[in-house]
Amino acid sequence: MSETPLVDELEKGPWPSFVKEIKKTAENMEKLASEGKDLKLPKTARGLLKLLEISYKDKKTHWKHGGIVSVVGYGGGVIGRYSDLGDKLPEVEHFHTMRINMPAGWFYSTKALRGLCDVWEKWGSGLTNMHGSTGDIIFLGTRSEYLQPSFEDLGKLEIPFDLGGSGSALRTPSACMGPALCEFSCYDTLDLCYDLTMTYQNELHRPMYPYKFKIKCSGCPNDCVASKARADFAIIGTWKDEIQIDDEAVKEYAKWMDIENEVVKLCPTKAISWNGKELKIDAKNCVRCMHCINKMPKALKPGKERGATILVGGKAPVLEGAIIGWVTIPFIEIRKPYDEIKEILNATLEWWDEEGKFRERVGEMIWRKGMREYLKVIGKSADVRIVKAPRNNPFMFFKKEELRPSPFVEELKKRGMF
Amino acid sequence: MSETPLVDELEKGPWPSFVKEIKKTAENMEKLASEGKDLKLPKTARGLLKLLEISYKDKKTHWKHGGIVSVVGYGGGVIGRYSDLGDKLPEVEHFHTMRINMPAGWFYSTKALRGLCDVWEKWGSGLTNMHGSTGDIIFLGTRSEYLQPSFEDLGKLEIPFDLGGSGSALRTPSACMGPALCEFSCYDTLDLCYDLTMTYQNELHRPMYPYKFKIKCSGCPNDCVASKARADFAIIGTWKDEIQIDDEAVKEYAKWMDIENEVVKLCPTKAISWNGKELKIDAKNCVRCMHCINKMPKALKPGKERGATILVGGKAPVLEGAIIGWVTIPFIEIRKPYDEIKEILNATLEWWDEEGKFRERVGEMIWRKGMREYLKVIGKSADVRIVKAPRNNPFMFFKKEELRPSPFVEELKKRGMF
Amino acid sequence: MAEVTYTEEEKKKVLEQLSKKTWKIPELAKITQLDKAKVKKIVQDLIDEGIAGYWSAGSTAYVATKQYIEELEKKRAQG
Amino acid sequence: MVKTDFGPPKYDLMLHPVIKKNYGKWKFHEVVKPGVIRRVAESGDEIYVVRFGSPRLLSVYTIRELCDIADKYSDGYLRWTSRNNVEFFVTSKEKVDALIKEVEEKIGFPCGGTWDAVTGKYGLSNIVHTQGWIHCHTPAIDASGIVKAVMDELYEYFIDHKLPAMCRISLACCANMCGAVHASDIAIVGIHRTPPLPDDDAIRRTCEIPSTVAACPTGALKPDMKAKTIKVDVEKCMYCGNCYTMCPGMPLFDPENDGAAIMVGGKISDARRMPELSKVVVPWVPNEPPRWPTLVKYIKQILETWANNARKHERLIEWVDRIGWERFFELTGLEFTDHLIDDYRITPYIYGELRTSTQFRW
Amino acid sequence: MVKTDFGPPKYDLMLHPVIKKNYGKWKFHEVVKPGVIRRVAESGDEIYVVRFGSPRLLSVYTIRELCDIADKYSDGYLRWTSRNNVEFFVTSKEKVDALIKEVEEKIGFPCGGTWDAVTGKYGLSNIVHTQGWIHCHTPAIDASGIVKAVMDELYEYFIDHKLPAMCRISLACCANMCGAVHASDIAIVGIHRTPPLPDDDAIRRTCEIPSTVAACPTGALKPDMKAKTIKVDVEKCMYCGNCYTMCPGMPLFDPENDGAAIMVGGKISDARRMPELSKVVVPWVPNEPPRWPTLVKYIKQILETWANNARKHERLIEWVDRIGWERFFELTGLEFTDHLIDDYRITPYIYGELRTSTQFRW
Ligand code: SRM
Ligand code: SRM
Ligand code: SRM
Ligand code: SRM
Ligand code: SF4
Ligand code: SF4
Ligand code: SF4
Ligand code: SF4
Ligand code: SF4
Ligand code: SF4
Ligand code: SF4
Ligand code: SF4
Repeated sequence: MSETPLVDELEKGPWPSFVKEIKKTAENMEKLASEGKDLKLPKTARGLLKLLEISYKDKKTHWKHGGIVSVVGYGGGVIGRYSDLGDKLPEVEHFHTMRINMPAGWFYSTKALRGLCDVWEKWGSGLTNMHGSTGDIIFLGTRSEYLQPSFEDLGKLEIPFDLGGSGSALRTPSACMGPALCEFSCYDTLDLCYDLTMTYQNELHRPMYPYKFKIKCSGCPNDCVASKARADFAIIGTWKDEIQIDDEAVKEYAKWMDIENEVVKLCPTKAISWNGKELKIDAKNCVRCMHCINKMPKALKPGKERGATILVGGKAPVLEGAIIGWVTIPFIEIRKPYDEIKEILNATLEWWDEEGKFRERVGEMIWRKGMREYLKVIGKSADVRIVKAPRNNPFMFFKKEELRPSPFVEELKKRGMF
Repeated sequence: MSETPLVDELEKGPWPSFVKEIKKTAENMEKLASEGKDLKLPKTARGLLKLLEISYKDKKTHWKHGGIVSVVGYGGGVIGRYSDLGDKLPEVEHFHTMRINMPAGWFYSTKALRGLCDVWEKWGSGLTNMHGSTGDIIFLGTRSEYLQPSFEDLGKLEIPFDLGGSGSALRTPSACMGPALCEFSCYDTLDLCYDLTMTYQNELHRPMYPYKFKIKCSGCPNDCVASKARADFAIIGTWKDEIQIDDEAVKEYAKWMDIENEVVKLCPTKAISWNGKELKIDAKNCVRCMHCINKMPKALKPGKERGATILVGGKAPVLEGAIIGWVTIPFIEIRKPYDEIKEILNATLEWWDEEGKFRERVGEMIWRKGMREYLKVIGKSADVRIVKAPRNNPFMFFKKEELRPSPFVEELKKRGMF
Repeated sequence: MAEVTYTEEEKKKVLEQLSKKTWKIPELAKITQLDKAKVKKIVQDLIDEGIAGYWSAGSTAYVATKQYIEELEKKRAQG
Repeated sequence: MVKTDFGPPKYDLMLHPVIKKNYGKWKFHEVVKPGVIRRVAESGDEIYVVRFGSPRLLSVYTIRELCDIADKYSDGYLRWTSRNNVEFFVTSKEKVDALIKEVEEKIGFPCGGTWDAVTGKYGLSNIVHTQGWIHCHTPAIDASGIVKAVMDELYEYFIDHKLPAMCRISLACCANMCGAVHASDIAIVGIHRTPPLPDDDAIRRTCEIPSTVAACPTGALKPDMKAKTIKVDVEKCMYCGNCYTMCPGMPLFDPENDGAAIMVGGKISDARRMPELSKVVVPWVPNEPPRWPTLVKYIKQILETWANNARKHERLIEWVDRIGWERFFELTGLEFTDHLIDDYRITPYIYGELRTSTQFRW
Repeated sequence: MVKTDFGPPKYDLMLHPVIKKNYGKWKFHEVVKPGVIRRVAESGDEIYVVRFGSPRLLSVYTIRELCDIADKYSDGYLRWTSRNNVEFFVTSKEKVDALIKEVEEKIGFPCGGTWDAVTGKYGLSNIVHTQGWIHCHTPAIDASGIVKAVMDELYEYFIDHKLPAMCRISLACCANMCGAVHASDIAIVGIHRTPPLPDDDAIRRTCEIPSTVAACPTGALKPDMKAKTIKVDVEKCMYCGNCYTMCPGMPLFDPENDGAAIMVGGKISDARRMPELSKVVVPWVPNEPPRWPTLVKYIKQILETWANNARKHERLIEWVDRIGWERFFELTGLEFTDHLIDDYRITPYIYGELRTSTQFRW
């Protein structure tokens, strides 16, 4: 009988099996090692399988807190992991992962990938995640002593790879495929993502912040990297002028598409209309939701005055509840060398670094301090587009400078209160 | 020149002038007093006018904090008021108001009103508010020593009047005209309001609670006494079955009304449809918003299975922000002698009295303690109609009793934690 | 509901406090270490006897002895 | 002993006989013209309810005059509405116009304040309001005077049905919001803008320091035990006046800096759209007695911009739902400033999740 | 010295030549069939993007096999999507089917995971998920195993376009929500249900007491200075595991009481409706390895109830917007319990007011 009967159940069924991946790795590595190939951890994949079987039996994890020093000079990019079954399963006593910064948009050449495989076959378990939730390439499972050599080997590849972020640092920025493949992209997501990643190498590798900080770049409001929900700083492509309409192409769609019910009726602001012949969009009412464009990609495309919206604060619920990013800059131009975006990022990071509490995400801090203060920090003025609706209470703060001169104010000054 | 040039400006214009009311009172009372009528405060109305003129000049109030003992045995119903210009304007040095509990629905006979006028002409300034925001008759302005005799005289009228609420007490309940005049009323608002007022006389007159507590009764979701926003405990008529349709009457409306645009398109759930001949309402989708009924009162009326929705917590923004009442009981039958409503009210009041903080409204307390606990207090189970949407975080509490037996739970018990 | 009873001693204890300042019932219960229902009853009886009284500026209410309240009122009227 | 706890007169003592007879058995109503509602009962009886505007602050002499008229036209019965209008009950159509004439001439109260959902033509009703400088100790603005000035300007909307939907205007003279402006289509609310200036003497004489300190929602107050007074952290103060309510020694009135904020978009009824809280759209307008011209101008501007742009039955917030707040500010010409972004962290925003409506399915 | 801070390879090093040539100049796309997207550039060039499902956890040996196939069909280039699917680029239509055959046969990854807004027919994509028992120290459930069990059951929806709208499924093995389940149409989230059992020894050895205490969002922890340990107020604990993240001495794993909550109705895109957070609809399902039948049944039931009732392009939350939560619970047969009423007071509900969308007017 199999040593791992529970886990084996997950080899069945049509969906690709991660158990098969682990077994395949174990078999290959055991075989290659026995053939004399220089593999440091040929038994680790098998060990993982056994450990997993025990977890499946016990219905709980068998991993303990990590804590690791990363590689020389870095403070992150590695998640340390030890097993509480180390004595029973020494192969997985250490099972650290490395986060490798992926290329923007997850575009690879086979050459690059083979390089990665070679390194991880040699120094690690041979198991990966393509990719982690933040976007990194995850190298699953190695021992402390192999972290440094893995890293060095990665740097020596023909197409070299560096570590991504972890801990209280800037995390690996990510981007949708954008202009590489998508006709909707309103700015060059890959280039901005790459440029920011390079600009903030120090912040990415040396965790000096109150907590994590994530940047994601989506080319349009469809938001294919889920930046609104998953990035402290989301840069989402948009435009300000009218949607571009190709009337001929509209007619083509009209031949078979129920434009009235599938486009017009679903427009959230009823900005679009169709009289059977002509499609019209009331630009003043269009909220750039993308629906009509998504429905008729051959006929409609974003306007010409393109840029991005910045949303700040998106995050998961720990501690103060989940936040979908808040609009802080409704429209900003995105132009190389991206100075304006960087200025805003720098101001944000500095402010948060200075005043953020331990484990306080930037969204939580904006909530604590007020959007008004954040706007001041980034040098932007209030815009109605920042709110769903104006405040519902009159508990406003007024600055001294906003007050009229009066004896009362004089008295406040005299008493040193103002 | 007039002594009160600023205030006089408010005699101009087409809208009825409160300044004229004050002047009229002053003139009448001065005259009657000079004719020997027994008026205790013939100069007070004039005094108010002068004080107001000074406020208009100074752009600030000239009233100071009150604080008053009310009448013998009561702890409320009076708002004490002193002027900071007492030396200059002794006529308004004291200017306390009395809150008189109005009849439900503000229905009066002239006999009752004349009785009220006689009392206030004798003991007070002769000025009233018909009515205060909570609904009371407000007798504006008297001196401390006349509170008790005014009260006693009110009680001796042929149609006697009692004081309303103030302070940390139950406040005067109010009701829309309901069945007295309105065909939409789903329960007898006047009777319930009267019955509750009588049941809680003690709570109304003797302020023993953490803060104020308001009850309002509206006969249908139109909510003509604004109970959702202004009552800690709002009782709003509604129904559960289908809207009753009179097809003939619909046809009459159809002759001139644009049913499609003014009714069908404005139904929030698109539950209503009109094919040019027949009006149909999909009862499963109707949310009883009243719009179609409001539009066609001759043709549509609420269903037959009638009752009320209870919303708890409505209040103004001090301290924790404004609250529109929260649904706590989506549907409850309203039947004399109103035992179920009273049980719920009692449970609510007891809980809040026991655990409420000083100046904490019941809505704020529900927010602090959780709706779950409140539901337990009133013995109701959770209903999806209580929420706009289910919770967006997984930070749920589970009771010990909900857990499965396990060694971990055993250990918690052993350690005295459970 | 069961009738609330109390001893003369308890009543005295409450009265003593009532002459010191204006009280909220829970506070009074705390300082006298008496049950809230009991305190309410004592206070209401004292009020009915004309010894104590309510005091309120409109929004919230307090209790104290009549004497204390009268003095407070005087102070307030004078500003 | 003096009679206590006898409560208000029972409602059924004071109902017009036709109302009493048809209690709970009304069939329908019909708005005959502004101010006049015809109500028909299942029995076939009918009654005309005739509504008049009132300044709310009434002299006992005026009330007696109203009674005289009620005796003459209304069988000795009358009522007030929840928005402080007066209503008479007339059983014969012929007497309606005479009644109106007599009230308008003798008392000067205009007939109107109704609306008619059936035809989709709405009048403006009275402004729910509060005490202001007439009676209260915490107002930042007057109440009656502003209401008078605004209603003079909007008079035509009261006496006629010229609005596309219901529009409720309210006023409260301070953030306590006794006028319940927190859920009105258009609302005026008095606000202070300066922190309290502790009057050490008054504090010592008349205040209980701990409960005053505790009353501050933002934690701006600290007891100064030594000096037996209270210290204010002005950075944290948002001028709500709670401390002043608790303690006369914490005055925060500054005639030059008190004034009104304007809120819009509140709604209470469940008709069509769920209820909504009002939102601040003008952070501050100065006090300009006796007629507050700037404030009046803003109110009229908001009302008319809405009235000219909204569709039938589209209340202010429904109009904004359709056109967006961007367009609201553009059309009204109001400025969106950072004051309008909510930063009151203490609010129980849980009502974002808890339903605030009777809109249900079964 | 070792090279550091050189960053990831620049994207343009690894773009397929046709992609590089037409970068930023794509004209339109067309979903040819499930898994196959034809992209046409302004230049007239075209490329077929072919998508395959993957278990995310990949062996280096599988990656090499994918490379072999990419070398053969895709000129040596490939990519992953943001939901862990693999994509190949084929320049001639003829090679598409051969590629699919080879991947399916050699690697066993199914072609699919696409959707087509143009025709309004949507496929189900991969489940974004996390580490679970494969790697993390705080999970309440496994990740990969549940994903496998669910995807086996929903396989037909991946390889075909049978859904009325986009439906994103995600999984996170604890409330940290690395899978970002807080904004997914359907989400599985691991939850603990027991408070931590302080291990005094471990606390003394490995923890900093003040920061552990401070990490508790509900204030359930107190330092026990004398005993140098931590005390838990179990009434306040909502089992989030924050304390355990900070300190290994605060374990809260109970195999019998850990399990999953199910959330629905999240949405990220701005298409049609503004984004929304997911809402809990099933408070707890037990851990049932290896195939979690109860959990799988719930997910399928929710997905299919939605799919059978929603209109074209109507995502789960849009469907609920239309039919109401009442009907959602009725149709899915799920029970609404008091656990589902929000009582997490710490949440910044200010986003009830702050816009969370790029929906604007200019
Ligand atoms: C590996 C990864 C999950 C995966 O399997 O993909 C992961 C794994 C962990 N996350 Fe995460 N997070 C991962 C993406 C995310 C995301 C998604 C994203 O970045 O788009 C989120 C939600 C977005 C956000 O940041 O809010 C996320 C929100 C968290 C949180 C909650 C943070 C919060 O403010 O709400 C924690 C808790 C913490 O930091 O203590 C956390 C903590 C952790 C830790 C470090 C556990 C801990 O408490 O120390 C996990 C280590 C697991 C392990 O053993 O490998 N992880 N984590 C993801 C990173 C891979 C990568 O680099 O590509
Ligand atoms: C007289 C009246 C205004 C009016 O001119 O109509 C009034 C007047 C006062 N209200 Fe009020 N409130 C009046 C109805 C309201 C309403 C409306 C309602 O009841 O429908 C509200 C909003 C609803 C609510 O209860 O939340 C209201 C919310 C407040 C608040 C804020 C309470 C809160 O929790 O947000 C305060 C502040 C306080 O209690 O300290 C307050 C406090 C006050 C005080 C007692 C001032 C104070 O802080 O001590 C005012 C005395 C004024 C005076 O000198 O006469 N008043 N107050 C209304 C009572 C008349 C009556 O009995 O009919
Ligand atoms: C008399 C009064 C009740 C009372 O007991 O005093 C009353 C009476 C009627 N209301 Fe009302 N409402 C009265 C205050 C209210 C209030 C409360 C308030 O304004 O503070 C509301 C809620 C306001 C809000 O939502 O902000 C209110 C929201 C409605 C609605 C909902 C309209 C909407 O579109 O949202 C209707 C339906 C309608 O328009 O027919 C309504 C309908 C009616 C009807 C047609 C009911 C009926 O069948 O008779 C009554 C005649 C109205 C008319 O003038 O044509 N009544 N009505 C109140 C008159 C106040 C006044 O003098 O203006
Ligand atoms: C490849 C990918 C981007 C990438 O850089 O990797 C991508 C690609 C496309 N997305 Fe996306 N989206 C991708 C993740 C997402 C995500 C993020 C996620 O799921 O975590 C979202 C947001 C999800 C959400 O709202 O919860 C996303 C929301 C959309 C939408 C909005 C759909 C809606 O109705 O809300 C569209 C519009 C549409 O359907 O045409 C869209 C449209 C598209 C188009 C049609 C854009 C284009 O012109 O090519 C792409 C082809 C989709 C197809 O399969 O037919 N993409 N798309 C991602 C594929 C993930 C996968 O393997 O399934
Ligand atoms: S976010 Fe927009 S630009 Fe980017 S891939 Fe998605 S649809 Fe294309
Ligand atoms: S992008 Fe959206 S809002 Fe604009 S016209 Fe198209 S469907 Fe309407
Ligand atoms: S709340 Fe309903 S029942 Fe009461 S008066 Fe208004 S419309 Fe009539
Ligand atoms: S009451 Fe409202 S929801 Fe019901 S059918 Fe009429 S308009 Fe629609
Ligand atoms: S709103 Fe403020 S100032 Fe006006 S009456 Fe009420 S408490 Fe007094
Ligand atoms: S005015 Fe309000 S915020 Fe300012 S100190 Fe007083 S209570 Fe605090
Ligand atoms: S969701 Fe929780 S358990 Fe899963 S990987 Fe993230 S931190 Fe670990
Ligand atoms: S599990 Fe969470 S709530 Fe419970 S004690 Fe730990 S940190 Fe606090």
